[in-house]
Amino acid sequence: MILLWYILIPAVAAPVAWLLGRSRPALARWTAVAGTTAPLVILAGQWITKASALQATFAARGPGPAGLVAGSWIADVKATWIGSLGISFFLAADGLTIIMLLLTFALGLLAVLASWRGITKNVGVFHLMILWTVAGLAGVFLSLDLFLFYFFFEMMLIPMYFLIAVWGHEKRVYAAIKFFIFTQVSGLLMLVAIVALVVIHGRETGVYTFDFTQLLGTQMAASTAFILMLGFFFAFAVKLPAWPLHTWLPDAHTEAPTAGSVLLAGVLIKIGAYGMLRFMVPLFPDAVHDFRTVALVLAVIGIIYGAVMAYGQSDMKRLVAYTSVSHMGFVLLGVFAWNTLALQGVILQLVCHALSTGALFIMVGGLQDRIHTRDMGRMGGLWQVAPRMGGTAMFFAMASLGLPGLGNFVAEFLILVGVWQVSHWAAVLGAVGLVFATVYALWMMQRAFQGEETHGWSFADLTKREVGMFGAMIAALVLLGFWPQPLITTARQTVTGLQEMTAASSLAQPRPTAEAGDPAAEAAAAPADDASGATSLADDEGAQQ
Amino acid sequence: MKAGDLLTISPLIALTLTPVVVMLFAAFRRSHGLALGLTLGGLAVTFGTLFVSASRTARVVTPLVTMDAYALFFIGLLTVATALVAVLSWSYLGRLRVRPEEYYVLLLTATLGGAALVAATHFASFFLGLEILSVSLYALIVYPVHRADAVEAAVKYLVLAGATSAFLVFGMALVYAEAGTMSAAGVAKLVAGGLGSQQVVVTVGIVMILVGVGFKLAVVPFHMWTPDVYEGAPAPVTAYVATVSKGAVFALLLRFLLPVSSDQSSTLFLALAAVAVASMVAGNLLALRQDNVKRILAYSSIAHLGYLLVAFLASGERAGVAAGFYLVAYFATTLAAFGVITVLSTGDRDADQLSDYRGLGARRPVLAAVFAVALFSLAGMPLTMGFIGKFVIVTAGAGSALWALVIVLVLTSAIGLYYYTRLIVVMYVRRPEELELAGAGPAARVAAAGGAAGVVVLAALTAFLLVFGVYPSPLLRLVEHAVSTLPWP
Amino acid sequence: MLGLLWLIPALPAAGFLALVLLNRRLDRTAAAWIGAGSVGLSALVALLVCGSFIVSPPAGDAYHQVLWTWMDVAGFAPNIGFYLDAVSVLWVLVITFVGFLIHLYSTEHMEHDEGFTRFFMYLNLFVASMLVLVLADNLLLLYLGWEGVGLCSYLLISFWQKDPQNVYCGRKAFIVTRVGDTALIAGLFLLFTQVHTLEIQPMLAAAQESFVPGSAVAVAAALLILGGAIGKSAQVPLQTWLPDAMAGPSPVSALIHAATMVTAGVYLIARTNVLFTLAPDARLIVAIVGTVTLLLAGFSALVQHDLKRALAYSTISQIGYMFLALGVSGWEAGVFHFMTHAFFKALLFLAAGVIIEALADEHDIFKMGGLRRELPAVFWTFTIGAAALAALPFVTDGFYSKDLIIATSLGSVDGNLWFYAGAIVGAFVTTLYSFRLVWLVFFGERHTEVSRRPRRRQLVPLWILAVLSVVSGLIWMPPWLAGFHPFETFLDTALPPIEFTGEYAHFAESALGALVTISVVVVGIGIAWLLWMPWRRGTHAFSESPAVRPLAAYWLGGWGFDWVYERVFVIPVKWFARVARNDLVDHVVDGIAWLNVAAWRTLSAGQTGRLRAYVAVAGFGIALVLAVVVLR
Amino acid sequence: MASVSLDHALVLAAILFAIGFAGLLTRRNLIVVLACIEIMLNAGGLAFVAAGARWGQADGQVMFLFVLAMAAAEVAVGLAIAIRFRQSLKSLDVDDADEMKG
Amino acid sequence: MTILFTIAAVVAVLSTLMVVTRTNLVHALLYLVVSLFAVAVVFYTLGAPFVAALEVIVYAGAIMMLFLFAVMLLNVGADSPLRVPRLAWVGPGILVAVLLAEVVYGLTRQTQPLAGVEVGPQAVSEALYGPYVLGVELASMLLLAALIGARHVAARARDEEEAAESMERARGLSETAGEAPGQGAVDDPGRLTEEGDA
Repeated sequence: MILLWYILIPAVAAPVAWLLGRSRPALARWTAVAGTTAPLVILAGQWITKASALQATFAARGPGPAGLVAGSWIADVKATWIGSLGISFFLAADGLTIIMLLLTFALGLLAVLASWRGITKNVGVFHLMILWTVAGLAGVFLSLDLFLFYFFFEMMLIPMYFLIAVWGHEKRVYAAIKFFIFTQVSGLLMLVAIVALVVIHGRETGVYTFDFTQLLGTQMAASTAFILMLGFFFAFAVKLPAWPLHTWLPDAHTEAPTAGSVLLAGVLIKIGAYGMLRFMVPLFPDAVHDFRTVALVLAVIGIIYGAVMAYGQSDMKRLVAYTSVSHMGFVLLGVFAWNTLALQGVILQLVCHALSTGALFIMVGGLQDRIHTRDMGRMGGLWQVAPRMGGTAMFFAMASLGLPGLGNFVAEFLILVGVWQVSHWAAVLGAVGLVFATVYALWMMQRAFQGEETHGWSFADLTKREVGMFGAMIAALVLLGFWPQPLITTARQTVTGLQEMTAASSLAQPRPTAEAGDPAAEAAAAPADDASGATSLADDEGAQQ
Repeated sequence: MKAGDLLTISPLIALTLTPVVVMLFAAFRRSHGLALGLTLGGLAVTFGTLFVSASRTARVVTPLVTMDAYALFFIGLLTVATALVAVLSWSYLGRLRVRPEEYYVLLLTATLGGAALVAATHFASFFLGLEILSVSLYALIVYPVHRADAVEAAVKYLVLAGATSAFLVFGMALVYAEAGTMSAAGVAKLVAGGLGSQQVVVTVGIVMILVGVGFKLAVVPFHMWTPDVYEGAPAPVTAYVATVSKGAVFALLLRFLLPVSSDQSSTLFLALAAVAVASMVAGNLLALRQDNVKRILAYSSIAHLGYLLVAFLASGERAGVAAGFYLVAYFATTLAAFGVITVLSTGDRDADQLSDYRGLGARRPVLAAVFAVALFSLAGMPLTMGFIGKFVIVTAGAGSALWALVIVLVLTSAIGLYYYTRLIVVMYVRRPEELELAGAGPAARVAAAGGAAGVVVLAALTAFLLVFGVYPSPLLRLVEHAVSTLPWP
Repeated sequence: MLGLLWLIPALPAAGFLALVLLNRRLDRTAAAWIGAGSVGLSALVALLVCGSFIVSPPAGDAYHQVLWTWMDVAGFAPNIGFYLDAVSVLWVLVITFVGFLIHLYSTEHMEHDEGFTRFFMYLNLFVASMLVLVLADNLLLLYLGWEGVGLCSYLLISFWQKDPQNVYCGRKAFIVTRVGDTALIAGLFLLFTQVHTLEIQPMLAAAQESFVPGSAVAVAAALLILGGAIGKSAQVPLQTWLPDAMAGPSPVSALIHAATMVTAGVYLIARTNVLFTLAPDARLIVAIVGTVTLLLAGFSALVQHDLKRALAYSTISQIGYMFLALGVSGWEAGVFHFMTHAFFKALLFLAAGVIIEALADEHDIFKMGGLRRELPAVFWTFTIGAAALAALPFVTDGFYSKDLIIATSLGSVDGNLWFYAGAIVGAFVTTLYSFRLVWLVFFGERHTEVSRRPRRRQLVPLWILAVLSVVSGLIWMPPWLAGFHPFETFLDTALPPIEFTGEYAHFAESALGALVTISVVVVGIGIAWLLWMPWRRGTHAFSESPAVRPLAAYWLGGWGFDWVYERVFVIPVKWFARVARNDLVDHVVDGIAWLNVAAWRTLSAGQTGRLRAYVAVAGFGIALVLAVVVLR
Repeated sequence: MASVSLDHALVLAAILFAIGFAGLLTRRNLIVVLACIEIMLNAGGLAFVAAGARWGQADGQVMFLFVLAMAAAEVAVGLAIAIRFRQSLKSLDVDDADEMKG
Repeated sequence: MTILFTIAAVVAVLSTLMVVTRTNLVHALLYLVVSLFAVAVVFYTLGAPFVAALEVIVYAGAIMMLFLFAVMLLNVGADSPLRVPRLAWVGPGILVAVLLAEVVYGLTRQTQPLAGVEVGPQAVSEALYGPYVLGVELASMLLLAALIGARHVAARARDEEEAAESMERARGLSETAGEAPGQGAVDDPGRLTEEGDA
């Protein structure tokens, strides 16, 4: 039942924050802090108690109804919601969900802390929107019923729309509407795909249900599977953002308030990756296999295009936004490589990117609060004015260009090693992307912090609160850089479970690399882990949790 | 017609007596409160009689009318909607410079027309129901006689309604001439039997009937009147036109032309599909950069009828449920939206300019919230009934593989997002201080006292939208029960 | 004693952390003590550990210490662990010892710089990263150190970040080295996919069995590793960043761009020599790169005006020698030259630092001159360094190591005449430009006044390095001179010995071969004396003459590499960034939006408001449907 | 013979209907427009009576009665509105009523 | 009987055409009456005498009277009082004459109706009060709605608007004729006839 708390606590805290906010704004902030830390504490508790379950070697079991396919679900809640349409209120959590929830609540807390001073206008409603988004996010990561997933996927749009539209900066209305339409259209296409899947499954087995575990493994013609996969891919590619569908991100991030940008960059765009991992690939493994080359091309373009565009920006926040496009290109690479290394890399990248980009956004937000501009042309030489801010900015710039010793590098290395086993050119171009990352990171540092201080800025260096936040994030990134094992073990069962789900499809076999003269050894190097070829998927004997 | 039948058609009787009673009382003592009280009382009695009629087994009463669960459900829906409109109109009429009593009488006769339509299984009751509804609406639209745009709207509505009724009559005559039957079952058999080439006359007849229906539903070729009438007519009447008038006619269409959805290659199906697509596209596009709020809602209602047609064209009981549920959602949302406009309107001008809504979030937070929820429901956003409605239609559409229609629905509803959010932006995003700077337009001053009843109704509607947006099962079961009585193939 | 191995990199890292956390509250002396102290302690521990390693070598001549498993992802389980063998002992000793001397020097040299603490912070981080690089037991940890030193070189080059030009040079260095690192990381992917581990020793063993010598995979792996080495060690084609790196303070140039970081490439190739033995054509390419670089850099050094840039080009040239040695599988010769080069090049840079500081930041050697009497100590140490650089026979360490390389280039199994000729010409040019610096800076009339005298903490490192530049060569005497080569035996425990089995092997090993190189050096010094002492004005006029001037300018600019890279890489990227600033794809999206608005405009024009138009539209609709019904 | 003439009746109704619709499209005077609507309704009624005659049932005539009632109602309200139209727009020209457009 | 039908049909078509084409409103209405008579005759030929009679009584009688009243009220006919030039009667006169001849011929000949069977008023009333009784009720409500609607629209708006007008008129009249304000009979044809209610 704990899973329900993760959604309820922020959902309940939201109106409370609003009501309290009407009388005294400070109360709203503290409710928001409580609304995000409480579930974080519970989650940490659950993570520790369930650590043994996560550690155990993977065995195709899991609680929940018999139909629950191979997976490492450690807890689940299931109740019928709209019986006549086969929709159930089905929440389940496994290693991946725990990590994503940790991210959601941590960044929610950071978002609230980051806008402690920044937001002065109707503070109550602001924190209502933040908590509502956090509740929506928790719902997305927990739900295992496709309709419930879609419900939370769309429900989050409204608060984020208001966050950008009301508290944003100059072009906020344009950015808000663009974000709203982009996500909504792609969401609707996914809805059509979900419904089509349910109908096909219903026609085949007579059971009309939206329960993901039962929809898994629906047999259908390859072409239909491809189209449905495209429906899902379109929605997640917009959210990710993948290359051609990314144009909403720079606008939304630049115009959103700091808290909005942190939530957007930190967690919202992770839903794209999470959706692909959890739903898209397991549901249509063969279609994903056929679509792999195109996806890799898009990813690589995304990486390089994002980096070059970042280099070209004069608005600092827009630069950081484009870096997200570039980093998420790696995630797309990893998802479509679909071997254990790449997947672990992807999960790690989601966490590290959230931390590094979140920090950069808080930094830029803080800077904007101080000098009321984001245009790097008017900055320059800020290191002299605020050395501590300069140092922290340098650290996070290094994180974003993937300096070894920090989490981002480990994630990107794992992804690229995984991708190498699938296609050499993609891995190499991905690595080249790292060079471009260096270009924009250092360019940002030069334009904003180094060089001669010509504009006569003088403002206070980082406050204690900011130092605390950045310190925590720096510690997290360094820890992930040198000892990412806790995260890897937490996600291990999920990754193996995902591989298990697609074991029967063509996705599992490594693509025979086309390089001539490859010794026979290549074929022997089967997918890194020797997952037992458990062909039968539904074998669950786990009693109802 | 046996005595027992009277009980079966008791709702119609109640609806007939109520306007007469209101009229008689108005003749003796003209008091606005009394008129409203009687109207609401009458409607309550009607609602009560629904259960009496439901308990009766004998369904068919004279070949004209069948009081089955389907009819009773929709009569209930119409009655509730009329009651809401009546309450909303109460404060509105107080501010108009005309006698309010006739308004309620006409409202009740219109509802009677709607009820007759819904229960009609014969051309006669179909035609008479439609005409009672239309005639009552003529007068309602031009109720504030001193307003030039009301007169203009009424003229347009009258002439077009007259013309299309003529088409309707001629169509019915043709069908009767060829088929010899005027009952819904007969027509359904004809449509199911495939309007082959040899029965061209019947097909032409049915198409001409569809002209009459199409006009009332305001689907594309016949949609031109909608924006002008919505803008010209007083806000509560517009609400009434948008909900009861369209809802009743759609319920009738579902009953009469049910089997059209079974054969997807027939001409009629293709024609209706084309109309649906055209309505969705034109409806959404026309509203894109519109500055008049009532015209935006007019165009959006055209689009929503397009969505409903998709549900109608999908086959199977699931589609019926989808259409039924979407109708209820559409009723609640439109009533809420127009309710807000009504409450904000003044005596001499309806609050349909964008400037009336600038910064409403700050000035009237409750009304702004109601309008926002209504707009989100129109856009089909989660937490609102609109979302479940749109979802159910997509499921029905996908169920009978109407992929093209579903994709058009999805893409056009995306266009819809733009102008719905545009309104919300106007309400919330302009910071109040910007308002003072820009010198707010003659924002409609709201008559404080009268608005209270309206706001209560709006709050109830919003709650309805949200509750059934999150947990729609009970309503879905009710609609399923209602729709099950239709002769599904 | 060996158990303390992890302390060596840990101490400077601790120093770095201390400086970062206590940054505000430290005054200069405290910062100096922490900065220099940590490296000094590390040097002491290194001495102890390496001493015990040399005295009583552990089993298998290697000591492997694992701290913790870095990550364990389905079979890919690199750990944070250190591996000490002969090669890394040498590197550790050089890094810590030379590093300490430079730290000592910096406490004095950077006295008046307001970023004092920040300077030592970066230096400590650099030493820590370099130590991690050389001690790493797996390639991934090596890569961590590899990038760490890259970062520190960027931070230190752009240390005086007020001047955007310095920051530009720092960025250029980091990006160019990053290009090389991409090749290295691709190599890592290939190796891991082939042999399923990145731990160096097991990887090399597995490669030995599974790779077919000369096969595509072997060559690819070796070349990718070479790519990384080229980037870091500033070899052709990625050498353009090193001359610009001189924008950093002199101790930085001494430590990073002379002694340690630039030789990381040499260490990497030496460490993974098995891969190169498996790929003969890769070795050939290494040798070619070495030769080309040593010639190209040598000639550029000959025409430099800036003292530090001349030394930078000479560094590139000397590392070219090391690559040549490695290319002809003279692994030990390359390593030996690394050690000797570290001493005399650090000495030269530190001396240059003192000279520049003395002449109030005057870099142009033609404006110096006549400092012999003003800065005698610097004169003697600089000249010893220059002599070692030029490989003055018998008295300098450069002679022993460079001659060994020249001999190997001819006599070893892969050696051939071309490499030998290149080496000889390179030696000659090296002698020219090293003694050119000596004559121009210390002899002739004085142009600028000496404003600051070097203090004691600057001179002590100079003298120590000068002594080392003389003495360190003796540990590996050529066979024709004396049988004393303990250094070679020590290295044989980790690297394959040099086999003089080429066709000219006998001549190369013999005293006659050595005589040739010695005569080249002596003649070189003579010519240098002639050119820049008596005929100084004549040489100057000759180099200014219209025929020679373009060639000199071409060499000055580093053979036009910069010009080419600017055109091929930098400008297109800048152009694309400027052109596509607001996102090409955005225009597509705006296009769709415009389409919608256009459709709205046409449709709403259709709403004329006139009743008869409405009836007409309805009529048209009915007519259309009826036509379809009737005709179908 | 009987059915043939009945078809004629339907044809006649159709012609009258067409003329009424044409009038609706062309004439600008509101009163004439209302008259045209009456013509169309009358044609519909005629069609109904003809159909009723064919089947020999009274249904046709009953329907005509209802159409008659509807026509009367329509005219009554129509003319009242026409008067209001004249009063507010000072003319009976239907095309003047184009305040609301776009 | 078919001849009768065709002649009536021709007359109907002709008169309807004239309705649509006449510019003068009153002429158009006259032709409309003729067209209705023609349709009535057609009904008779079709064997529906009851409906034919109704057509004449209700359609021609009542509805056309409404039209003429409206025309008179709106004073639209070529701004001359309701006199119709003599020539205008010729057209409709001829057509009506033809119709009259037909009716007389039809009645005297006792010919068979076109469709063979004649559905008299008795059958119609049986149907009307049999299955269609609900229809009748609904029709009555239809007329009620129309009644109230028309009354509301046509009646004077009760608010102060006309009070202001009467004030104005009073001032106007007192200047010209010195009569007591407020009781002058409304003679402006454009004004509505009925006196505003209480």
